[in-house]
Amino acid sequence: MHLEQVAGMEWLSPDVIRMVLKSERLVSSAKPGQFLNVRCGDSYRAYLRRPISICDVNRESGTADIVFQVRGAGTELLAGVKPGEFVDVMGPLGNPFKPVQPGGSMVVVGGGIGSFPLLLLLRTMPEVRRKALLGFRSHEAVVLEEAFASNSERLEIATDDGSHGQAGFATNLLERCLEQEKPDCVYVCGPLPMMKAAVGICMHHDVAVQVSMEQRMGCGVGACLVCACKTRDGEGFAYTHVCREGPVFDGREIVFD
Amino acid sequence: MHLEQVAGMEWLSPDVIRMVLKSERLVSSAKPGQFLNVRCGDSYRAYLRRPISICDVNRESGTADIVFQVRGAGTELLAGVKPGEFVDVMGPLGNPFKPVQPGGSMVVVGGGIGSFPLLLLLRTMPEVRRKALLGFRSHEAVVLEEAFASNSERLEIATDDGSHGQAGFATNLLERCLEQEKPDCVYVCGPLPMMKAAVGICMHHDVAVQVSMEQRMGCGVGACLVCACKTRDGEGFAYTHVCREGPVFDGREIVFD
Amino acid sequence: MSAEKTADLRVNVAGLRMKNPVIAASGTFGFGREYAEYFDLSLLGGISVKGLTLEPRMGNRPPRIAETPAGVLNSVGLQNPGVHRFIEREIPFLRQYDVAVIANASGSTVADYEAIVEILSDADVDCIELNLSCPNVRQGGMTFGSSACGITEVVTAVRKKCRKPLMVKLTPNVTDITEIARASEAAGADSLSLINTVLGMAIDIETRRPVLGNTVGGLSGPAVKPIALRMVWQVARAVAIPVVGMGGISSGSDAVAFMLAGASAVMIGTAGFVDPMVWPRTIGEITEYLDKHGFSGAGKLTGALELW
Amino acid sequence: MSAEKTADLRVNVAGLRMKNPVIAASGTFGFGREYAEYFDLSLLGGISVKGLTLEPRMGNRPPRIAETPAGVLNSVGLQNPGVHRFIEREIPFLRQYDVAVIANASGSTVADYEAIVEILSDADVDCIELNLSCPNVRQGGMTFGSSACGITEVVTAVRKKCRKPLMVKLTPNVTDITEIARASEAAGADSLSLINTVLGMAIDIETRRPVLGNTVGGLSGPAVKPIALRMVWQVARAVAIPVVGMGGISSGSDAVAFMLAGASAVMIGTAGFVDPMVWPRTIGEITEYLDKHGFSGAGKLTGALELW
Ligand SMILES: Cc1cc2nc3c(=O)[nH]c(=O)nc-3n(C[C@H](O)[C@H](O)[C@H](O)COP(=O)(O)OP(=O)(O)OC[C@H]3O[C@@H](n4cnc5c(N)ncnc54)[C@H](O)[C@@H]3O)c2cc1C
Ligand SMILES: Cc1cc2nc3c(=O)[nH]c(=O)nc-3n(C[C@H](O)[C@H](O)[C@H](O)COP(=O)(O)OP(=O)(O)OC[C@H]3O[C@@H](n4cnc5c(N)ncnc54)[C@H](O)[C@@H]3O)c2cc1C
Ligand SMILES: Cc1cc2nc3c(=O)[nH]c(=O)nc-3n(C[C@H](O)[C@H](O)[C@H](O)COP(=O)(O)O)c2cc1C
Ligand SMILES: Cc1cc2nc3c(=O)[nH]c(=O)nc-3n(C[C@H](O)[C@H](O)[C@H](O)COP(=O)(O)O)c2cc1C
Ligand code: FES
Ligand code: FES
Repeated sequence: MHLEQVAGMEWLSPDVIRMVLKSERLVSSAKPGQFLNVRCGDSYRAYLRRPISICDVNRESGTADIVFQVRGAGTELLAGVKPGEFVDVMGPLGNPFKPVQPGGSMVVVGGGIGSFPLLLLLRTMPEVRRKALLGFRSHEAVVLEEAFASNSERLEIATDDGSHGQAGFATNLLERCLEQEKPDCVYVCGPLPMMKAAVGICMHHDVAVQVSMEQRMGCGVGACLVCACKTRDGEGFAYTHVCREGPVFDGREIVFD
Repeated sequence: MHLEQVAGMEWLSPDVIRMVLKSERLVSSAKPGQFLNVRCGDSYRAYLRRPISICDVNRESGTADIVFQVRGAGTELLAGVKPGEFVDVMGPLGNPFKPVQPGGSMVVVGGGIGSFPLLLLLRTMPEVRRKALLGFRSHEAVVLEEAFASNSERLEIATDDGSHGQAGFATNLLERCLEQEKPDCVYVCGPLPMMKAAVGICMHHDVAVQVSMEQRMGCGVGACLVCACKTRDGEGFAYTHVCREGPVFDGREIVFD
Repeated sequence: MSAEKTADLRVNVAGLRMKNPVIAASGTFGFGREYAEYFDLSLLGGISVKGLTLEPRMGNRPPRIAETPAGVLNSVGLQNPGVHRFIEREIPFLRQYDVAVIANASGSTVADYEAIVEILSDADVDCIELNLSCPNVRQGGMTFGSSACGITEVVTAVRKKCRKPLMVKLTPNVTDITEIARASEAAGADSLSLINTVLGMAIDIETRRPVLGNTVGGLSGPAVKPIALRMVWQVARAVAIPVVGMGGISSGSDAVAFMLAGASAVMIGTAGFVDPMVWPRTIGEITEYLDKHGFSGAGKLTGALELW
Repeated sequence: MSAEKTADLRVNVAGLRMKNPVIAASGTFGFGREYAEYFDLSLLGGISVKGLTLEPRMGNRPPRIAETPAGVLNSVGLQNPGVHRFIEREIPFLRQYDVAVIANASGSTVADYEAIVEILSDADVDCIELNLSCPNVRQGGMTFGSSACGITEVVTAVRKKCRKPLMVKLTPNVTDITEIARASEAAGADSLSLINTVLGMAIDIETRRPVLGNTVGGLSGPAVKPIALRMVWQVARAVAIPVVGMGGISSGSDAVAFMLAGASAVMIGTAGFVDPMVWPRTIGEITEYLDKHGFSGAGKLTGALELW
């Protein structure tokens, strides 16, 4: 529990907002893939904290950004916070993405709000050849395009309806990409079906893949065991916990069903 | 349910605040003794509405005031409302004080936060000789002194510790007052023991007395029957409802126990 | 889409026909008079009136209400003017509106229940809702409603006298609600309504006394919603008769959840204290959901939950 | 006042001695490791560890948590590494701290319970808390904890094997909690803890599925507080053994209310998800209350409620 001051709030699309936190603590500690567990005020309408990925950090301004979509009660309350006010966050929590060696190459594949944690990942690996493949519902849902463009050598965008970039899914972009070249690692974050498909494609092309999983959380620190995710365990499976053992996993470990 | 805009918020003491509502509707409809049932935001921490008396109306500015003490979750949330924002109120609700004929005389006896509804009562009866006897815990708790002074011929204040006005209770002031002259009606609002004592004194001096009762409320309109107050019923008693049959009662009707 | 068609909201709960599935819950809506100042009562599907007894009752000592997190405790104790005054004074008032009238009836003995149901069967009401579950009356409903034998005894007796659709209201304060539900069905209930309030308590740590004059009271409001939803789901699977769901409903989304869980109609109580417009508004919100998701009628929602 | 004296916080719950009455509730605090990063575990009176079974269990399918008004539903399903791993790996960790260790034990059969209690009796724990009430394991606790016979059978059997203070944890999902409490006492429980979670359900109306992978789950958090408080009050009056109260406690005021109602100590669970500091903070808030109101010790609060 740290009270972090909000330095800015900015709508990036009709339902996605960026919250800029003034926090040297986060700037110096946040690693790509980690998340904050954010308290959405003290209303009993959103009692639990909400897990939100760290999307970006800016050393010059001493700020860390989280970007989130307004979906239910909690994110709605959070979107109402005003600059100057404080939010109560736990974290950075969870395990970060494992990096690629300098000089290597990577591809990030993001679906909708799942793309946010990938930005910080790109930003922290400037010595790596980086490609970003993002999928969104439609033109209106596209956010952070410039930020991704300026932190990768190549950015491709797909939209379900073709209203921006190519028509189709981010996984179609990945498929085409892997047919041409094999990066050292693919990093995927997005809706479950998309991650499942992406991991399948990577395995087919025998490319390393890391995924960032989502699950409903209680404590956020590994104490309550609610955030279970099915992982391979010998011939069978086990329930591993997203908040503590994840959110980043080796894509091959996950049992998607 | 009416959304009324807050025109001003002003602390009158460390824990008593005045909320000024810009509302021609209230100005033209509010009668002394009536109350508003106020929603304190949509947090489930203060789910029920809070009953608060209408303390004053101002025709020139088109505003109505409520004055309340911050006690628990609801009044705390309400005290955080900012000018320009809207509050959701039901009312004016309940039965008002019955007036004294023009040319007559009245005494109001208020204890602490119970004094607030009496201000509007004084203000609406300028053609009546008016005396105000108010009791507070101590000097710091005294509020609205000028307003009461300028709306009565005589204002006396008692504090428990004698730190302002006379030492003692408002009922001591009432006792002395009735020994000198008998008004047409005494109006009492305050803590239960004080109202009980005041009604006893009035009955002893054979003076008409009206009291404004408090009770925890659900609906505020007479539908749920939770706001029961013991009233005489032949030889026995009945449970009458403060929100609908009150909050103002003939003091003799109440069974204080 | 051309010619938008709005879903059919009508429901028939075992002979209780209503133009929509939203009913004001007993004890929270008086006899309708107070809220008639806020909206047209004809908008509602039904009104379940304040719990009636043979003789007038004065109710429990105050305070009768306490606020708890997302909920409310009450200990009204069935204050009511008696069934005769209801018939004389309240039915004529209610009949000015196009709304189903449900008479909520309580008693302390089986004979009480028989007598009040006999009287109400001759009155102009659309349904009798048997309250066997009010936790506030010491020798009253609690004993009957909290055991299968108790339920069987009262409902069997009442059934013989009852010439209206008979809805039995269940208390949640039991180990196995399905057992109670099946006993009610077997004894002749036409439909079931649930949940009544959950027994609870609040303490004022400054005075070191219970907040309620009656020490304990019944919990209602959003806090109980997950409990109510679970029970409605269990009961709807356990019996063949229709179920009316309630407990913490405060929006169309909540109402839809109860119907998906198996309710044919819903009642709303406590939420109306906070926002009286919740009753009519919920009807609109259900309609929106039906239209958006392509349900042709409210009845199609009932039990449409898919399990994992 | 001169020389301010701070109240004595120590409590002795039938042989379970603790330096203060605040315990982390089972299943919400893991084995303490995670929260050791947030505060010194030695501040706490006790820690009730994640529910243990003889063999490791992998728990229920996700999602395992749903948010409800002022509450939380969970359906973890007793995921745990088994009692042996607990003894090997977790007890040594916990013994680094000056805090009472309560082993929360579950099983599916009476033999399971006997076996685990026998094992734990030889381990370095301060108390065994028998979880007969977890609503998530189909053939597990529910059956035992929800009837007086079930309770009697398990507790009688376990009592013979148990060489530690034996605390029996009660489920609220019963008609008469005092009956269950008395059966536990008669069968040899040294103390009782209550409440476990209330069976509930949540539905996602967009997917038209239950939110929980297990369909139903256990409700905890502020929403259940009035229910828990009522049960603690009822049980404390019904038995002579000490009672540990829980259910929705999230502040010193809440803890004091439970103690006034008759609890000798309290457990806090769900509130810690929202604010991990609730555990240590509550201790301070209880102290303040005791000092402000002139109670010389925490024990003096127990049952100090005055009725109307
Ligand atoms: C590790 C992690 C990182 C995330 N990062 C981001 C991010 O950067 N930006 C972003 O927009 N979203 C992110 N999410 C999803 C985000 O947590 C949910 O959208 C959010 O919790 C929804 O809350 P609500 O109040 O809007 O919705 P409600 O439906 O009101 O939430 C009800 C409950 O369900 C939980 N819940 C609902 N949807 C999800 C979900 N998809 N994942 C986990 N819990 C959920 C909520 O936390 C809450 O407990 C992340 C989730 C995880 C697990
Ligand atoms: C007709 C009427 C007029 C009132 N007028 C005023 C006024 O002008 N100014 C003012 O400061 N106070 C007034 N009160 C008292 C005011 O309603 C309570 O102080 C307020 O409800 C406390 O809410 P809370 O959230 O601060 O306290 P909490 O203790 O958090 O409230 C918990 C619950 O108890 C109820 N409650 C607590 N104390 C009282 C009380 N004394 N009376 C009724 N309900 C209570 C609350 O409404 C709520 O439902 C009036 C009460 C009534 C009945
Ligand atoms: C103040 C109050 C009074 C009630 N009186 C009755 C009653 O007389 N008869 C009855 O069957 N239920 C009564 N109930 C229970 C409600 O009808 C309903 O079952 C319960 O409140 C749950 O629904 P809700 O959460 O929407 O309020 C009462 C509830 C409240 C809050
Ligand atoms: C995620 C979660 C897991 C739980 N696991 C257990 C358990 O293993 N054994 C047990 O006896 N109780 C378990 N409980 C119940 C709690 O110990 C406690 O009885 C209940 O949550 C009420 O307290 P609270 O409202 O403070 O959380 C669990 C509760 C939660 C929320
Ligand atoms: S959220 Fe509690 S273990 Fe992951
Ligand atoms: S508050 Fe509902 S009748 Fe008075």
